[in-house]
Amino acid sequence: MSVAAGRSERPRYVIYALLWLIVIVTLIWPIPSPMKASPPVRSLHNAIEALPRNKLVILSVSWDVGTRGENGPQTAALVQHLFKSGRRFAIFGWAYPTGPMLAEGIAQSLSRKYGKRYGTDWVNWGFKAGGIPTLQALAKDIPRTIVEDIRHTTITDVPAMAGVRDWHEIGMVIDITGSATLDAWVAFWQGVYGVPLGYACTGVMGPEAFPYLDAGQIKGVLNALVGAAEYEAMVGIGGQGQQRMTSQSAAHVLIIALIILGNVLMVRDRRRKAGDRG
Amino acid sequence: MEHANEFQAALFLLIGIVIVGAILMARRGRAFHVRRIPGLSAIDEAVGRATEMGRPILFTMGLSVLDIVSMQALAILSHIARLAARFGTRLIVPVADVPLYTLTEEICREAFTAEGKADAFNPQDIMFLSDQQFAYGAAVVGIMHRERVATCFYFGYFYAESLLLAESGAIAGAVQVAGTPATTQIPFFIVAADYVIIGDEYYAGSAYLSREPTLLGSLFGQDIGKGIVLALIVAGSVIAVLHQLFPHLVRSNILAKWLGAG
Amino acid sequence: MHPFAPVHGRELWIYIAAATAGWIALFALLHRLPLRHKRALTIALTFIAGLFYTLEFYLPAKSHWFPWWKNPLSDLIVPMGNAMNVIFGFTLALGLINLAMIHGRNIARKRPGWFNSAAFFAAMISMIVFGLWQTYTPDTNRPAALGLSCAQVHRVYDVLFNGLLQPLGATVFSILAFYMATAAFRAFRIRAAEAALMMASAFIVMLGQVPVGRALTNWLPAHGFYSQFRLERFMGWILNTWSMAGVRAVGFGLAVGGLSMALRIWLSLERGSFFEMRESKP
Amino acid sequence: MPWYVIFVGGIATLGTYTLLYRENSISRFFEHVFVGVGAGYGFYFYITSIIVPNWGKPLFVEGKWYWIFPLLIGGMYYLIYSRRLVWMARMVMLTTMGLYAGLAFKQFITVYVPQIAASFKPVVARSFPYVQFSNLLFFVTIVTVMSYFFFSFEHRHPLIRGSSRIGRWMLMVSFGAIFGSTVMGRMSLFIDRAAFLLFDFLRLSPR
Repeated sequence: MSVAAGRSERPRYVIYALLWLIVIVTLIWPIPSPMKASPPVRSLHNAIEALPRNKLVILSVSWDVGTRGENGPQTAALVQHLFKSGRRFAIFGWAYPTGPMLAEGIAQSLSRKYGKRYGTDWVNWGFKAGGIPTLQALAKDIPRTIVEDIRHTTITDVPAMAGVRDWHEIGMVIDITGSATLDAWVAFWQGVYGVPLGYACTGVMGPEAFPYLDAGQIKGVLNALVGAAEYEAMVGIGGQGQQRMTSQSAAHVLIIALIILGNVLMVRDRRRKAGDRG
Repeated sequence: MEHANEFQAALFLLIGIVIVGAILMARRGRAFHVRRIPGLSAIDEAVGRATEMGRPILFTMGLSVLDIVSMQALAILSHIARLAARFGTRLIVPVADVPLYTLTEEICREAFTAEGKADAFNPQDIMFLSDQQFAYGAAVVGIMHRERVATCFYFGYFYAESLLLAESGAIAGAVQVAGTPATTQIPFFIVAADYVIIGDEYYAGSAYLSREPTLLGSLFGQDIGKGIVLALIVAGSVIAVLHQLFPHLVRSNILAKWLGAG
Repeated sequence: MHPFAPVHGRELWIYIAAATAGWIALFALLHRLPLRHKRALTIALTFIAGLFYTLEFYLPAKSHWFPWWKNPLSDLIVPMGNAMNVIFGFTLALGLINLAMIHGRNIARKRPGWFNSAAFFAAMISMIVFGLWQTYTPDTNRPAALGLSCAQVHRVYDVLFNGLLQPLGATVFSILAFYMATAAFRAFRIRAAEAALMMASAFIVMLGQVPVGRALTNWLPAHGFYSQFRLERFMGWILNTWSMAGVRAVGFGLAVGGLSMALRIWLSLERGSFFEMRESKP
Repeated sequence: MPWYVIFVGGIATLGTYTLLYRENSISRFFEHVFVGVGAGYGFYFYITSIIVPNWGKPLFVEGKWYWIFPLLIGGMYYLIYSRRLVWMARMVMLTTMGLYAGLAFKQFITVYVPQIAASFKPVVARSFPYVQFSNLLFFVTIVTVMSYFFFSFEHRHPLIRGSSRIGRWMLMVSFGAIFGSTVMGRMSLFIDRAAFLLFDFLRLSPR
């Protein structure tokens, strides 16, 4: 057994090294390639542009450190669009306690570029447990459900929250997520009150979003890092998404090549065995 | 739509009554049929292969915790454990959740006892490894190589560890049978395993093997429920065609309106 | 006086103590009931709990025929949500206890790798201590305690959150990319026509997403009939039409399955030792 | 980010990546540290973000004494560790599951009924042949895939046998899309870490 295991270890290291190599090379020497936004990305962008300016946008940050590579650039792109177009937003988490903190870091570092201030231009509601019952309560009474913001200010004293009572003052909810949170927003916000819903998800969940898009339950989809890159292009800003597209391309090509190579070798082995027998 | 309209409430009531009715009928002794599921017949074959080769069988539920999905996996495990006991083949079950682990051991012990092989049961072969995804994955991979397993079964709810496990099993040359309701992990099982039980088939499979009346009745009721949904889709599509072809006769899609759209 | 009116000072503590004592007495009484009755009580409670949201949604808000009717349950949505938020807040330490028990046992029995369990405790405790500490101290240069200034407390927390939690979590998950690469070469065998169809769809999606794939079909016109065959368009069509139909059909199956599962739980029809509250054998 | 945070982060990242060579004590150490800071963060955050504002404030500041009940109910979950009192924990858990069952009934209507209505696509229509073809394919796929998931009768009739076989084929297109999209996601996660190591830790910059 040790012989077989030893032999099978060699291609493993070669493949790992290849992946490191191509990603490093393409990160340092990227080939600029303009991204064109696909229809699901464009429709999310346009839905935000069409929002009335006096309404608040909820960024539901349902991701944690594990999916930062995908959801982080998406959050950054969306936050920049909201800053740029002068719309107030609230960061809110109900799936992972780390989410609102990570998004706060992103919003903080981008706020300087746009001259935005915490409290007037955005607010962070922090994390709430309780799942769906809490989401339902949130729709009916925001100040009583949130109580305090992340800096422990009473929520009604935060300027950005002036006049915000319940779902009527919410222009849109954008679910940025690494887990199955979409159903809850559709079932208990969009489906009940008709509050428009945007969606930014990890690649694993991307294809499962399209039945919702087709039924008009969500306005648009950002799928993984590619979605972030397309959104950056749409808003007209630079960002991590576009910087990393060359590496993404290279990695996809590598995977496809490995699958083909593996299967070619299998067919060759099979032929050789058949030849030995014959 | 803060509250359901009459048509929606009626649809919910209809499907609900059908399902509950079928469960109650099954419990009163009405026998329901479950169709042949190709992946399931492969289970016996895969156990037989391990017996022939004189090598162990590995059964994993991934990161499943104690819930309805894992309880149905245990029904399948019970079937496999009885086969293994009958043929005297070793069965290894690594688990990633403490409450699930105690129940797993109980189920295996019962299966061995039912076959009259209580003394052949080795509690050491049912083990709690870790509840951390990659620590668990790496430990199971280690077992696959060390014990030279001939057959791997994957039943339960899987996350990203499915890839790691199915790859190692394929390299070890094991026959692999997988079944999971986690849609996102099915592609990896399809390319790396020999038999895959897809989506809802998983629930049907455990009902088939456990013969539990509640599950069998529920399955029948669900079939009727799905039939109702399918009938709605066909009827709605026909009305949509009529609306397109004769817009002045069929003014709008009435069925879509009843369902609350538009 | 209204029994739910706010109370303050010593009176508040008396109320809290009385409520706690009453609660404990109630459950001490219930504990003496035979298992059969406990189970009946649970069945009733489960049913009532499920009925709450069901009736709230399926009963109309107002009635045309009965002008005095108003759905009475809708007003309870907010208190219910706030209560669940807090109840779950209290239970979330359960996972922590589980972890602490596993690692505590490792250390107590000096199992191999016990120092890793010690590292677990060190990391957990310092995160809790510095997290709470930095929350309730302003970020200034005033001295806090233990010879640390307030600003230093914030810096330590920064290292724990941004220096350890973030990179470690992100790195652990990124290892999946490597597993994917080796599995692509060693395990993904296209043995059946089914797998071939799947791979064809996968290749189109993989290429259609990235610039290099899109460049492959740049020579096709951007408008008109043939533009549909540009890789990114074709991929969009697969995702939005063909694959969407399959995903939706699976979703309908899961929806009916979920409905039946919810019904079984609500009406306590589910079988198994957990649901029947049987005592597990020692 | 300050240099010391980046330095610690870089060491932690590299330490975890030693796992790629093989299971070793360094990667195991960092894994435990990760679980530790994660659990600690959750605990501290629940206290400051939920327990203090949503429970402590109404109970102790506003004097709403009945807020003691959530603590008593939540506390009952902890009885799963007691063999004698475990029934109380199960009672609370099953009641919560009952509550969620009620929510699932609502979810069925608000999530899936609109999707049923959105599935009414005209297969024959006065529109582009391209749209018609898409609608036809959609209809065939949804009907055949659903027929594959009927279990309570044998698929003997040639119509249902053919339909369910086509359904399984159609499903492969969806699974392929999920496969491709998953590859994309996993690669992004690694690219993120590589970018951190190159640009933040080693302070290189893209050319």
